[in-house]
Amino acid sequence: MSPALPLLLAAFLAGIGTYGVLARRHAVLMLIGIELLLAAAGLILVTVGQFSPDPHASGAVLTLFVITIAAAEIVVALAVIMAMFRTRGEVDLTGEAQPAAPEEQPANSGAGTVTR
Amino acid sequence: MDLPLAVEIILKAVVVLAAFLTLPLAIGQTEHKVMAHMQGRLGPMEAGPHGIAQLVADGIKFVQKEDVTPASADRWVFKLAPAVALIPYLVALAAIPWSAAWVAADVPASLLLVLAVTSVGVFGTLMAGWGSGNKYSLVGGMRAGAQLVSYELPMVLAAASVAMAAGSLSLTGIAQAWSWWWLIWQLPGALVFLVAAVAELQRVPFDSPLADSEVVFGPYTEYTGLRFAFFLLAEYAGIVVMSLLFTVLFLGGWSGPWSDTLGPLWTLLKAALVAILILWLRIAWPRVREDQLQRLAWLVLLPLALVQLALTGVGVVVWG
Amino acid sequence: MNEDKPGALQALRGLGKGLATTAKTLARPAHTRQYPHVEPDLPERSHGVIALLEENCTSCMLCARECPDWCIYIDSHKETLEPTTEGGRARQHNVLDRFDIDFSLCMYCGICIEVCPFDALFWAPDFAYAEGDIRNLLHEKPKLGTWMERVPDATLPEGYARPGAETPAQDADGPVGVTEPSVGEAGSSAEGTDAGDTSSREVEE
Amino acid sequence: MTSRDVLFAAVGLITAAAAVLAVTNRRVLHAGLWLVVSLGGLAGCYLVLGAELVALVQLLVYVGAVVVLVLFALMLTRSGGGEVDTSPAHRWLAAGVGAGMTVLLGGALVAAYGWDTREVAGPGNEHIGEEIFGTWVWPFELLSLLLLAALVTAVAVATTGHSRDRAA
Repeated sequence: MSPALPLLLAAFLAGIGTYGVLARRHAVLMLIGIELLLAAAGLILVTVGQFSPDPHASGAVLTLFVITIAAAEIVVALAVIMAMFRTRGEVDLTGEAQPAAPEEQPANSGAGTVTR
Repeated sequence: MDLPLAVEIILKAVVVLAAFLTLPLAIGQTEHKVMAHMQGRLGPMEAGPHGIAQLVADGIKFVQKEDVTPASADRWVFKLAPAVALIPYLVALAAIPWSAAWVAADVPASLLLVLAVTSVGVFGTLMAGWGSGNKYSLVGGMRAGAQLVSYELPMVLAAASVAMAAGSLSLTGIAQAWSWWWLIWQLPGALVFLVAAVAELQRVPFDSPLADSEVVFGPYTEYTGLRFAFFLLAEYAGIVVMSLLFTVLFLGGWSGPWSDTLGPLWTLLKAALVAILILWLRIAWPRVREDQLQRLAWLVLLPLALVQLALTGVGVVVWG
Repeated sequence: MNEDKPGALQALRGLGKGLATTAKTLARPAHTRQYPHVEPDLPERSHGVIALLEENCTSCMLCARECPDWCIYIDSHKETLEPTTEGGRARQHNVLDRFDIDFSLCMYCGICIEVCPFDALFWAPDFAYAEGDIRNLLHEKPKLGTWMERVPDATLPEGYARPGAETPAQDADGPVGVTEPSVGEAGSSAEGTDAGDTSSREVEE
Repeated sequence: MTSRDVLFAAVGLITAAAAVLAVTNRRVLHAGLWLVVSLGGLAGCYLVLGAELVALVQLLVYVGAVVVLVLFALMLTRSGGGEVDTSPAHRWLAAGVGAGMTVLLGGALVAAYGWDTREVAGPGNEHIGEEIFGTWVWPFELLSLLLLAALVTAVAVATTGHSRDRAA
């Protein structure tokens, strides 16, 4: 098969991911954009690894590394989001633009009891 | 057998589907009966001889019920959740071998496939918890999410230990490499896997996502009729898949006397015993509290799985 | 689980005990009785339904008045008995017209049976008298009488003979079951309590 | 066009469409669910490309654990329903940058690799395993350190706010 198809898909995913990171102001939604960017990177690595064989299997191995790093990254990012939610009661990155909804106000203590 | 590929695929799909629809019913009926007798009762007796058709009757009842979608539900998420919970187990069942020849989809890394696919089933519960628009469902869904993510780790590690011992990621290869003394060598891993499997199935004693005395019925609170039946089917199909997986990984699958001809029967027998053990736990034990549950996963099961992994590594290096 | 006070070993022992108990129960036969197929053998003094021995009732209304939810309905009228001896006085006695118990209201407290001074009400062990319509649970005196059949012998008044039995045992102070002397005595005792109040409808005034 | 091309086009289309929905959906939890579909589709793409190990790990780690965490965080912060909107101008600008990214990256990659059909010949599972624990063993070990660090960091970050709450 032609390598152009997967590469174009990867480029498209990268574009979508960029849009997601730039256009959204919800912390978790920005994370989704970043995930798509990482997915695009993984797809490029796998495609190149599958089409031009390499004795060190670098395409597949590096993709596995990317997946692992993504897991680490998302854990830290979510911890930051949780801490942010506890202190500010919202996950809007524009800050004062949107006050938290009324029912989210008492969530500070509520969320804390649920987590641990 | 030299059948055309398409015919073979269709035939296998039909067989897997039939197994998928009948085995969970058998488990459900066994649960009715075993639970009843363990509590000094008889269980269902009216539908068919000794209540053998009770679950068919239940199914007919579920079909007749109204399919209610709550007003505040997230409609599509709510409606799709049962299917998302059910289908992963169907795929997993297709990849589990009953004997060296009896496997519907013989893929090279079938262990990884089964583990990966069953981990997707979480989304059914999460979607149900969110989509119902009910606070009890939401709490239950979050409990389920936390529980499944926590127990997946020890489960995968325990499975990895067996894969390491067998030197194969294929379930067929693992079962073929099995020999009886693995029962002792892999015992900690087997225990970890069993406990984690029960937790993944959200069965007692790890049923706090569904705890009826705390959160009504957790994510399934708002479901009625056929969609609720799908969740029940998913639960029992999950028991089937986990019992078969445990059998193949830790009990040698089809190995036994005359395994050439009786292989699938041995698998079925061992899996049935494991399934009955899982049912037994539900009847005998109380529910584990949410924080105890997390503690068990991270402070007991995870170290135990790591010890098992080290043990296996040493064993493979020394005797391998 | 393992860090609780009882200690891990004890917790494990408890879990094992749970498994053992359920397994033991599994090995034993079940306690279930298949009711519609197999009749239950109830203790003979089971509180199933309230039976009426009509001959003993003097329509004194005690039961109806004591009933906490007013489910007993009694109607009666007075009749005059001609004097049995020459120059004797004519006596009056109450004749029971209606004795109904509404079992849709009855809560089976048994107070009516306790307060009945004349042994006219009994517990019978029958329980299968459900009806399709709640109004049909208002049972009248012939129906209440049929339940006398199953009233245990031990609770029956002395000298009472079941209708099926061939020879009624005529004891000295056994007035029940036989019409003539019993009516006389029952009537007199009813007058003795409060004859005017017993009948809800005054027949002769 | 081989049959593999057609298959990849189908799976890729699903992936791309789900990705678009994941970044445009106005309901945050739906966006998360579309991300699940998209990443699952990506695992399908890996399968079509013949990298089954990567596909399964993608499914197991990414879809089965990472996105579950994302959804979990959404539910925990009770922000799954509403969305935070940006202005249309902002979004058009972002779309422009995204499109530019696509064109640039796609152009460069296709120019480098071309349209001609090639044979798919990836490394087998055993080869990948040997390479991870052979050539790549040091990066692999570093990665485990990174994971440990991430774990500790996450626990530290997530619990500091909690303890302050409790003290207050």
